[in-house]
Amino acid sequence: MKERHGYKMKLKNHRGFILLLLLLIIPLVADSNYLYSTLVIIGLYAIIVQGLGILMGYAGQISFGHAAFFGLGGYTAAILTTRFQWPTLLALLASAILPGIIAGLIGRQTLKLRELYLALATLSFGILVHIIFNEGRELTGGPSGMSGIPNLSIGSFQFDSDQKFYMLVWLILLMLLIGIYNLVHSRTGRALCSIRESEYAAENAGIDCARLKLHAFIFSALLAGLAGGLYAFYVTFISPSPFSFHTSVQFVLMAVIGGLGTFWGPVIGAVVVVALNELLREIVPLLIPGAGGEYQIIIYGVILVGLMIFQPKGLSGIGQYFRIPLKKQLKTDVKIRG
Amino acid sequence: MGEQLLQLLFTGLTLGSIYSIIALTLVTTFNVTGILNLAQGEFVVIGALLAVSLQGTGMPMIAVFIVSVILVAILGGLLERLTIYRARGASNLSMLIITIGLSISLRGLALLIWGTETYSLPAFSEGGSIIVGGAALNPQSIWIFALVAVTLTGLYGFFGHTFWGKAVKASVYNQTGARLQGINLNTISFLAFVAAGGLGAAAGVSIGPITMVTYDMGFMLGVKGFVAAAIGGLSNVGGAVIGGILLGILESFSSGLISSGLKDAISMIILLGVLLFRPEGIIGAIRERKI
Amino acid sequence: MKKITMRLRSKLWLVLLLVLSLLISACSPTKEADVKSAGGNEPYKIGAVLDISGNSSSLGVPERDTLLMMVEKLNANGGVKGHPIDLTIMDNKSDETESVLAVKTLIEKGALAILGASSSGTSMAMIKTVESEKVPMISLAAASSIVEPTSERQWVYKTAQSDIVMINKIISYLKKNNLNKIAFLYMNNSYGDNGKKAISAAVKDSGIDIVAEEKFDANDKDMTPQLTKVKASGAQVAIVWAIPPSASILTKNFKDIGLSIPLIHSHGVGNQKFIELAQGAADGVILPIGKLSVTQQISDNDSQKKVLESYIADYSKKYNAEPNSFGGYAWDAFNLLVNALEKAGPDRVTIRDELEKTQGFVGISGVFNMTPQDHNGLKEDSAVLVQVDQGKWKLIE
Amino acid sequence: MLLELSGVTKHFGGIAAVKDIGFSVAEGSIVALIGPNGAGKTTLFNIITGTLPPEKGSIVIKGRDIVGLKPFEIASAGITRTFQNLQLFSNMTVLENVMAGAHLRSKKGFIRSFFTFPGNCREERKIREESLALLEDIGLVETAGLFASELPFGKQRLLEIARALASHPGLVLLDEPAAGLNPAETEILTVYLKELKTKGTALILIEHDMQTVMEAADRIVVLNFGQMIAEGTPAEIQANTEVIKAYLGEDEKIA
Repeated sequence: MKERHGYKMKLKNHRGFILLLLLLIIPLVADSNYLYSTLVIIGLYAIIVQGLGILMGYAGQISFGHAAFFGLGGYTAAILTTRFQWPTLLALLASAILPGIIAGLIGRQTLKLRELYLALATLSFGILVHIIFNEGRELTGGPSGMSGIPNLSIGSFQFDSDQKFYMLVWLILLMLLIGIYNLVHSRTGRALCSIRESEYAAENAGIDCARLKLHAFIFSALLAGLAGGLYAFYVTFISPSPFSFHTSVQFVLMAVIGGLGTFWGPVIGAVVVVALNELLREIVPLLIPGAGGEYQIIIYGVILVGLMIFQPKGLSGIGQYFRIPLKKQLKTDVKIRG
Repeated sequence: MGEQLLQLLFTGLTLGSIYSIIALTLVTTFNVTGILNLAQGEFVVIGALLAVSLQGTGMPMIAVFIVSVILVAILGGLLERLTIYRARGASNLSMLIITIGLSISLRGLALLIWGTETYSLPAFSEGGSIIVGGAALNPQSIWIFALVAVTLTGLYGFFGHTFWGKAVKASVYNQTGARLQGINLNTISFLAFVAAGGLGAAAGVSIGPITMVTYDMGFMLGVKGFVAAAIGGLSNVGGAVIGGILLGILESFSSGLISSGLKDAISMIILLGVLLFRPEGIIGAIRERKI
Repeated sequence: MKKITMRLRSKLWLVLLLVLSLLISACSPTKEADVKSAGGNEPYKIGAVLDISGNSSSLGVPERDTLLMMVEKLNANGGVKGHPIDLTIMDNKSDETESVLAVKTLIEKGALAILGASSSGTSMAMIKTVESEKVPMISLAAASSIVEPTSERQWVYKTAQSDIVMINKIISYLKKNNLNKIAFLYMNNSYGDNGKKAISAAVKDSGIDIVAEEKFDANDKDMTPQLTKVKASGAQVAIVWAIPPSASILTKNFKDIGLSIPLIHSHGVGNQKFIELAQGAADGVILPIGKLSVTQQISDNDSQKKVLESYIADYSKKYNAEPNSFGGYAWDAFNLLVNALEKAGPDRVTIRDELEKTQGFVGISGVFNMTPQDHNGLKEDSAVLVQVDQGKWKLIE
Repeated sequence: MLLELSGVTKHFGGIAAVKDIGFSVAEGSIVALIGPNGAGKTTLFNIITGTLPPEKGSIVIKGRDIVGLKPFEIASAGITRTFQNLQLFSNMTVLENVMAGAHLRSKKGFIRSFFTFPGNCREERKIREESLALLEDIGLVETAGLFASELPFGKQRLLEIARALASHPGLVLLDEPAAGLNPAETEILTVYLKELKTKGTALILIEHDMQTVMEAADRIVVLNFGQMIAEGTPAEIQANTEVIKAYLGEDEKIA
């Protein structure tokens, strides 16, 4: 018989976390700024995709507008620190909270829509916000963007190197992962899944679907905003172009590639997409001299399509091919039967 | 002022003709297969780019048009067999992602073959713009509307008056019923993509003279078509055309009378309004009230 | 919730992450040994981050081609004092985040200096990194904010003329012809935005009024609505800050609706493509531009003439195509760097100092005279006004 | 009385789907809702659970009018249901289905779910044990770890019933619970429903299998074309001529 539920939430189920921790120490030994910054970007994306994963994979609601929240967070941090001289830490907090509030305001109406209609509505929200970034010249600096964003600092401690930033981002991500691990294995996680599976049945089981969807939406916006704030402090320059519709699509793709509704999916998605990008950038010119991004684009698209056809549950679903009955599993099995 | 408004209307119609033809192809595929093909914009671009290359060989324009339509129709069918067919039965979201993946690959392919350069295509008819009441109308937009009209008539004729058309329409509502009647849904999906490719290429060759052609313009065209289709109700071919024209006129008037920076914002707000208050689209709403 | 056994998944996870981390660390090069201590023919490593694909690819591609050509030529002639140049070019896909990652890779690889990026946004995104890592960077983009204020841009230089240089050229033309009501149309991106900022500053107290100000998107397919407003505004001249294809579409629309006022474009349309795409509508268009496009028409006494001719000859020989001003920016950046390298040797600090000391360097975009306050070093004599005449550029002053 | 309906009316496009329905359900009793297909039985369920708003009438549970409340609010007032076309959480395990059904049994909200307070774990353990017990009772405990979609049809029905019971409702609406069950499963179901009754849970049951109805129900409500044509004990209904006419006219099976 197939056995599928991690029954006891004991250490053995946390193996992924321990592994992650170990892996996170390796770069500290390698001491390469390039590696750190790649990991910072992966970490930022993973934070966003974690939130999006809760919204899409668990609650089953698609969003093509998360680059907007990412950007709102970035601009909040940039504007508050450069124009209003807020302390950076406070600005970072605001960069998470403001997108959350905006998500709360638009979510109630928008989340009544389903599937393609929701996709369209979030898409148009994303485009609207992008226009605001471009047009709000007084505040946002328009298409030329804003520079001179200070380094993030806590007291007198400055996050001024790639290494420090890497540790900060992954510490946040790690805490987030633990929180989300708890969330998805809780009453709320089950309720979210049940919305995805059947909203009718969920409602009739006493689950306030509208409210819970809204919570998931706000949560994902908070995370995107937080990542945006961190991005602004990391690059110290911000312009509208990284927050366009294409970025929203990219986030959805990361979530899907990693595997929707799986715990590790978002992190895997972010790692794979960014690493693939970097790898292709290194490898393709070796094979085809002088080649630019065009081959990367094709390869990326082909991988995406292939994955959707042959592995629709995303990369983290590949585990099922390796599933072999282990003694421990059988034991758990017996326990359930008994 | 009157002259200015007329000019804005003409420009709106030109833009509207472009959006209509793309929305029309999107909706046709959506109606038949239930898939929203986000690679539709890429079919348009590849059609136009092929035409650029074919035209370079000295072929007459009419031959260019036909060959490019046929080639992209084949491409559409091929891609359907390679991807959509293999993934049949997958969720709507997966299908959407597959079409996004297709669009990315096709864009890369176009970049590889045609590079980043911008190309132009000759207009179908010689001579500059037509001046009516002091305002200029681009004659190419008349050609595009002619294409829209022909396509629309063809679609209505096919779905309304032929056995196969009715069967296809029925199969969308009732898949089991269709299978019982001996209709092969896989064939229908294949044909829908062949049609999407062909129509996309036709659209590309006709709008090229106005828009110019770059490898990366497909996505934005696709999104505009998507918006136009949604304004029209997403599953209504007539609605798609009206949605497209409306979107074009809206953009033209808002940039001419309000602010050119906010024109997209205004169409997005209208779209949100339609989605939230009339999700069946403006046309759907009107028709419903009649009953 | 598909809880495929966590235990098993974590095994796969292990494999996957290990492979990935190995690949990443394999790609991220270990720090280079100190180049100075190496033998006589040790190559000098330099890096370039260019917008080869994506939105600004029309800039990045000729820049890449020019750089490849220059390196080949230089190394064939013995390199810099016997040291060959080892140039690594990375594509940032016109994306700011990718730009940051690319520049970090190059610095890791031990690049002595960075060339690029091609556009303003992608260049701006790299500044923090080069400033904190103390690596000289020569941007190929125009925005003056890339090198200003120089107190915060110690390590950043640029070769493209600032917009203000071009704008001043236009303003003096307007004054000469007594045109003082202008309509300004610009592309809604950082290129257009910088042009808008520059002209707003320049027309202050000059007696010139901007009577209409309109913008359009890079993706827009028809600019007639904006031009209709211009027509109604009573402007005596229209100035456009955009690049093709939208600049070409605008020019076509301009002619279609029968506007008869002079049309002035920016240097962003300074390539044959613009004329070709405008399909005849470009005739009469006036624009400020670097001298490259009108090399044959400039006086033989012009100090740049020889340089321009040799660039055109080299480029057309290798690529069978005319070079454009973007390639010119790359030519300038590369040679400025080589110039500094010859004096400084492989040391980032000295290279930076030598760049700042550059005087009378004759390049494609003009004659560079850098100072601690000016990291561009180009003046108005670097640009000329040209007019399109039967599909060709014609010098008009 | 646990539930009292009066004057409940709903039209679809001018046709009365249910009209002027009024009956009541006592605590711990079983009421069967019978009638030919299209008589409005499922519509009535949808109205009671708040999925469809009634045009007229009142629905009172434990003295509280629930008309206009949202389905989840009605669930927390103590009414849950099963669906004629199953609405299981297919990609969740059997156990998770039941635990999701027990949503109302615990309180932890979105934010608290991020942390593992001892209270949270205790709550979670309690829910899991209760759910396993429920599965044990209904004979599904051995399949607790399977995805709901992997169960055979009959067991899926039983699972839906278990899920509906997991929140310890005062009233459960069962839409054709025996459809698709084999005789053995039907037997388990009948016994189980009777047992529920002794525990004080009231049931409204839509069922075509007259034998089950007559055996299990305390009272029977008969609907035809949206109208309530009879109400009474099984014996009274069996003797009611109008009911027999309605059924014979429809050529329906009657036990």
